[in-house]
Amino acid sequence: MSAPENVTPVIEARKVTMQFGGLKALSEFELELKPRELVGLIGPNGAGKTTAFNALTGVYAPSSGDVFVSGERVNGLRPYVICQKGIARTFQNIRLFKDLTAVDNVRVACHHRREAGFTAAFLRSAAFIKDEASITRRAEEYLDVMGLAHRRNELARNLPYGEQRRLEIARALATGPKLLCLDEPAAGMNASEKVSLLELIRKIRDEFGLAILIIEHDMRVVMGVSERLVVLDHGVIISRGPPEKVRKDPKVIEAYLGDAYLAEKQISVPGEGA
Amino acid sequence: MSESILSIKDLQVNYGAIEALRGISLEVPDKQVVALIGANGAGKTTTLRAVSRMLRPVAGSVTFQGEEISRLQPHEIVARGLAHAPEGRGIFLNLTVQENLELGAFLRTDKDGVAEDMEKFFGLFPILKERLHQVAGTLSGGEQQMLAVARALMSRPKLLLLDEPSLGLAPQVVERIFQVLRDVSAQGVALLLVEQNAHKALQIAHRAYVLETGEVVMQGTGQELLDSPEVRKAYLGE
Amino acid sequence: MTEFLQHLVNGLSVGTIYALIALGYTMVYGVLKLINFAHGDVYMVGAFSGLYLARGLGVDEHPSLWKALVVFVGSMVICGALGVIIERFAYRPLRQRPRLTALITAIGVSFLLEYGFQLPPAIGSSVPFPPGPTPRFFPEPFPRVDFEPFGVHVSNYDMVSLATAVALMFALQFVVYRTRFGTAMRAVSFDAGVAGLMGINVNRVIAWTFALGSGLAAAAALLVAGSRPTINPLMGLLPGIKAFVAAVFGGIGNVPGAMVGGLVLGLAEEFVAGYALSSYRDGIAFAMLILVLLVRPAGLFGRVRAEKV
Amino acid sequence: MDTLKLAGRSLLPFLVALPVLWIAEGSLADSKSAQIILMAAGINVILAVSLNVVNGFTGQFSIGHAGFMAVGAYTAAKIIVATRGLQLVGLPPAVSDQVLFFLALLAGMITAAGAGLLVGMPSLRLRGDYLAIVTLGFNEIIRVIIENTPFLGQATGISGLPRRTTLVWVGMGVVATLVMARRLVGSTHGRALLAIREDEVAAEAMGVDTVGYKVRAFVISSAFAGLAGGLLVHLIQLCTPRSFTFVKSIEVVVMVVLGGMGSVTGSVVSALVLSFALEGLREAQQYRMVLYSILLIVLMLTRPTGIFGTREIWDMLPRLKRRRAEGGAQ
Amino acid sequence: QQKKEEAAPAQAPAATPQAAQAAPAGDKIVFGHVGSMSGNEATFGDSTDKGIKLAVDEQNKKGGVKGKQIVVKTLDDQGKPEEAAVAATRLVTQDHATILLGEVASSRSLAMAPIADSNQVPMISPTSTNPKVTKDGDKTRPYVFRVCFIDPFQGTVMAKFATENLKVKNVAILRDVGNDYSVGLADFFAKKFQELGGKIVSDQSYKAGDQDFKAQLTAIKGKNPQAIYVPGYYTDVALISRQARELGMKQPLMGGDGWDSSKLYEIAKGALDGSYFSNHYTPEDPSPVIQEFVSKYKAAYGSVPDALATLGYDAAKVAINALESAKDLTGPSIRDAIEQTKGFKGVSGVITLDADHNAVKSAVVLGIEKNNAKYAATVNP
Ligand SMILES: Nc1ncnc2c1ncn2[C@@H]1O[C@H](COP(=O)(O)OP(=O)(O)OP(=O)(O)O)[C@@H](O)[C@H]1O
Ligand SMILES: Nc1ncnc2c1ncn2[C@@H]1O[C@H](COP(=O)(O)OP(=O)(O)OP(=O)(O)O)[C@@H](O)[C@H]1O
Ligand SMILES: [Mg+2]
Ligand SMILES: [Mg+2]
Repeated sequence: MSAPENVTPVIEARKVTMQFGGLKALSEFELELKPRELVGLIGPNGAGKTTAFNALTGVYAPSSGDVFVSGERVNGLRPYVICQKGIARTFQNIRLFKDLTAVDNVRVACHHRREAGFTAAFLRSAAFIKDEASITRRAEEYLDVMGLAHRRNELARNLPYGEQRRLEIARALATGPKLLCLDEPAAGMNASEKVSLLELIRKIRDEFGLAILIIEHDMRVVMGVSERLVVLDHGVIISRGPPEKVRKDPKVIEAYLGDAYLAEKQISVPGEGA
Repeated sequence: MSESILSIKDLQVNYGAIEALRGISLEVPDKQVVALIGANGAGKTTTLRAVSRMLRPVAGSVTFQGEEISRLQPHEIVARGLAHAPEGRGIFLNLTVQENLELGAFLRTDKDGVAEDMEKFFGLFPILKERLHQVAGTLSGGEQQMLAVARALMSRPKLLLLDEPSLGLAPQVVERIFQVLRDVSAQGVALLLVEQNAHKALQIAHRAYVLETGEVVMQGTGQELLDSPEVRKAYLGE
Repeated sequence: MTEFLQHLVNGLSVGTIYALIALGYTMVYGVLKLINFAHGDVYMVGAFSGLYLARGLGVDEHPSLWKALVVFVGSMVICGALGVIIERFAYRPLRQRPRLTALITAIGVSFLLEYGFQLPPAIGSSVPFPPGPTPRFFPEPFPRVDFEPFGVHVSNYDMVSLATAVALMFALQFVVYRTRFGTAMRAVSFDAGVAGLMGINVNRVIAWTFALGSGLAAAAALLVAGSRPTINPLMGLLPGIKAFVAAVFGGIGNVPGAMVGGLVLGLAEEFVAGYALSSYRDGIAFAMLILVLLVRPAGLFGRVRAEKV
Repeated sequence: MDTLKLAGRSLLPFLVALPVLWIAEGSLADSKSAQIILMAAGINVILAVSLNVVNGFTGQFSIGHAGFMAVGAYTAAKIIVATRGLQLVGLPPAVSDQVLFFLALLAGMITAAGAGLLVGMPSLRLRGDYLAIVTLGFNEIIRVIIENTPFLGQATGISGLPRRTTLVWVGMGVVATLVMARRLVGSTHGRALLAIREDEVAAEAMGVDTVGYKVRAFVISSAFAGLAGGLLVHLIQLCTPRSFTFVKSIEVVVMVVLGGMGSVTGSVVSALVLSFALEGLREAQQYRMVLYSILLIVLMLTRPTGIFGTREIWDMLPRLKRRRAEGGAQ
Repeated sequence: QQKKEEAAPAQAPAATPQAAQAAPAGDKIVFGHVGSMSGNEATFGDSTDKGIKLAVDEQNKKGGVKGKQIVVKTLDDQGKPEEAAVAATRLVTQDHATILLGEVASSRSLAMAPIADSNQVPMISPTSTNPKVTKDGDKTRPYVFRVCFIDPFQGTVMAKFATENLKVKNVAILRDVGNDYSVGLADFFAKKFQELGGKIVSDQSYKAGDQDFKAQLTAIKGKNPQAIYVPGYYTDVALISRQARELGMKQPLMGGDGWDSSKLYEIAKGALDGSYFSNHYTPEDPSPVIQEFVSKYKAAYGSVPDALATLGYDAAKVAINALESAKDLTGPSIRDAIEQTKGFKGVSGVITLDADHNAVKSAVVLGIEKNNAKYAATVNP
């Protein structure tokens, strides 16, 4: 592992189980991310990857097991609290605030880091004005990082798909997270767009010093960017480790990659990684 | 070139002030696979939606089997043998998997044939059989995509419009989907395929078009485009 | 004991009214996710078309079964047609729009019917059209018979209404869940655009749903007006609201929910009025409904579907 | 110095509005009907804009606004009745009356806000039509309580109230409501509300306490409904449950939707248009509401997103818009 | 200290500019009618308006008042108090109405009264029976009058009748909680009835527009009263009576003038036989005023007048009478003239206005037999 052993992990999942009626979508899920780690979560469709995200971010309260954020137990807390503790995410199906502008989408996420209170907004106190200015400045920075500065005042719904994806990441970053969870960020992009997304994800990690957990089906992306992989199947972890190892794990090939995949594709990854 | 089952001429679509399609023309030869590739926002989805009349074009004509269909209602177009698996899957999340599949065969009257087809698709997508009576809303992303493709095929279309069928699918399933598409095409169904996975799409395509900001900028056989340096750079990430 | 039973019967009888109206409400809602505010007024139109037909046929003087049938079917058809017209001109143009937009045209249509029927008479003499604001007497479509088992008064109208409501509930449930049309309805309800791609004629499904829902309103109106024979242009307002409450309470869009919601509301009102304070009736009935909703936030039969993200 | 600036910023709109309103009132002194029509319309503006905070900004569906109006109205009316003949020490009678009226309105706002909190806390977990039923139910419960409470005058209500509401008072109320609404949307808190409207799950995931914010929106909105109630009853000098039925609530919903959900100026314009249209049609008697309903339908069909959609009036005027954009870029 | 500005104009009538404003412009006299022409209570506003217009037409045919023709200007208030206030203001200041007529319901009249006072335009309410309408605190409102008796009187009438004529001891009440008229009558009835030694065994409520009253009736039935007092409008009473009979209740119902409409009998279909209600007059009364009015009304509108139409007619008549005797057409003079109304022979009885501006007149009690109202008794104030 890349991070030193004694650092408190940003997130820890211990025996997290999610039960939907008779379906155990996730069972005894274990995960630990140290600061600045970049981990990939892969597995066949319906393996429980998104469910794992939901359990970590408070969308669902785990049926059993514990989730710790920076050592603090957060089971059953509302998502906004967990978010404020430093976990941010994007969604598999884009969930932007469609009728707000790009900059407002990001500003919403800066919301919980404001300083002035509720009444200040009505009085327009100096603290409030300072607050707003700093929120706006920060939001613009995030837009800039994601290459969306020129879209500042466009409604989110009018952005092309790829930019919506990036805007969602910018929004998640604006919550000031220690861990960023990306649910299939490259879906719907073509190969070239994926390459630039890859670079972007690395840049985010380096610039903001975050841990990143990424779900992705495109092996070029996920193998290229992740330091470690966790593989889920039917809600159970079937393999974990560095990409080179996981890629060759027969269980993973059988359940997920398929033989054809190996035969057909030379996995070439641009940049460092491979 | 064999006879076209679908031909689009000078199709224009606007969203309010946005010109999404600025007069594109393309042909889908009968029983062949045509791929439509392009960057995000190029207008691929819009093209498919205009063909199946989910939205109304400003100008241009769409001819299906020699008949002008751009004035028909979506259900009338379906009745003529055109199916559309829309972007975002368009699964009825409130209905069960079975009901979704039955809706795919809404206009069919041959009960036995329907049941037979259903079994056939369970062979291709076993997970659907497992989830048959589950509400589709609880399916994972990939399961929903499989359902969408299976459902579109349930109408036994002559032409199938597919909007990013491999989106969000595990590599193994992507393989399977493309295999299915090959099989389907081999059985004589024409395909108009929109894909971000350009590599795979061009491999199975007889013909392909490249769309950029609402215009066709390049066309040729699948292989021609695969070999084209511009395409390789812009869409294959090389 | 007799008094309790009598309250029970009364409560069921009132609840049946709400249920009958709520069934149509919930149907339309189920497909369009539209609070058809005008539903109560279609109910009112149902009563008036019944009145015109009954007067035209002379039901007052010479009642007979076939006349009653003509009145029933006739007003259901009239209301069905009215529903289709309303849908075509007031709701369809707004189908792609946010739900609340159509709610406003629905309110507009509701006002139009209410106040339109209140206009001074223009044509006809004995029962002119529009009927104007004065209440009118509604002739019994079939003769009333009162029973008195155990000292409890029940009329054949109550029984017919309840039986009709229950039968309709089962019939609707069957239609929605067991027929092609029902599957189509549910598909349209979820996503009309994609439903079209399945070969479903979306406009027709919606039009038929409206026709069905409005026809049901007419049937309800005749059963109610037959036993509570005063009708006026604003008669739909309160039952409309109550039926809306009943439908939501049962879980809006849910057919048995509308039925049970209606009955529960009727019984709640009855027992509050009968045993507690009748002047607090609406308040207490609402308070109870609110409490139940706080425990079951999607109504009695509605399932809170955790949104899959 | 800072507090001075702060006071300046928070009071500026009122200081500007006051002389304007005085002049307006003075110039309309001869036309009482114009005054009362304007006041009634102004009260509708307060109602529509405040309901827009819940229905438009936050995307919730409340149809019980008249209930909160009643709470504010009865509180204010009771206070005015109780302080009849009371003169605040050191103040001339006319001034004393005005101060008392102000305090009564304030008290009305506070109790209405309290009612908003009471209703909002448990019920805002409900969505869409379920919330609608609860708010409608609350409206009915308030009515029933009033009708059964002799202290509140039952069905007759409280009559013989002094006429305290003037054009200036209504005008200040409107300004206060507008300032509240504009400053709210223009703040990070307002954006939190809009985020809830757009996508509750995403808003929550982005650190917005959705329940907390919904309750806050509800409380603020209720407070201003209470203000409108207080103004109304001291305009017509009568406080009866008939002024606060669910029909009134629905009228306000109509104004909000017609103006455009979330558009403050839209609410203002539609409240004015509908109020004046109804007034203009008054002589049509029986045909009045028929024409009004046709107007509603036609307006909605021709402008399906409401008069201004979610935008504000200045977004619609291209030149103004450009200037603002330039200003914003600096 | 209190009520400075409200009372001020009344004390210095001639000096204020409003006095001049109230004078009619041109050669027409405007009667401003505020009525519920649409909405829940449209039927009441409609009847009243017809009554008023009949009286005015008659007068105009006779040449009008002081050589001027009268125009009736009706403004709709949809049955809402706040609208009534606006409508009254408009009539007074914009249309320069000489006199205000209306409203049917006290809740709206209460909203009009301050406007009449502060603008010095006399207002005559045809049917608002709440005592507060002509009162401002303990003082009588100078410009507000009515031609009907008030709740305390009517409630008393029925209480007396029940005790003395019907000899009943136990009575149940079923009132319309949302209607001040109904609540007022019920309260005053109960008070008097108990004073006379009777007992109220059950006091139930309903809401106008309800379709079903069986819950309340069943509860009442359990108490087995000798009669039921239902002071509501005919729109609801007809159904109440039917449902009472359906529950096997045979007790007589009793009510007030809100019952008076031919619709009552049309809908009740005999269910009310044996019941009694207090009213302003009896249609059997051979007095030419009444018979003439009924036939004229029928000729004009094709229907039998109800109490609201009758009182609307009387209100307009009282106004015309005052205009004729007033020394000029300014508000204060007309006000003084109205105040002098004594022994005026209206359709609804002989009207004398007392110090509180209420009509002092006798009430009749009508019994319903064979679905028809028959004179039963006269009760004097
Ligand atoms: N709310 C829910 N109710 C019932 N079942 C659910 C729910 N959410 C998820 N599931 C089930 O849990 C399983 C895991 O779903 P999940 O969305 O986590 O898959 P995934 O790994 O993200 O797949 P994909 O790669 O296709 O997105 C699926 O079989 C799904 O049907
Ligand atoms: N509902 C809409 N309203 C406004 N603009 C739209 C709408 N839908 C699409 N557009 C715009 O039309 C253009 C074409 O969009 P389209 O969805 O057809 O692209 P696409 O090629 O399918 O892209 P993707 O690969 O992202 O699916 C884009 O610029 C997009 O922003
Ligand atoms: Mg997933
Ligand atoms: Mg697309």
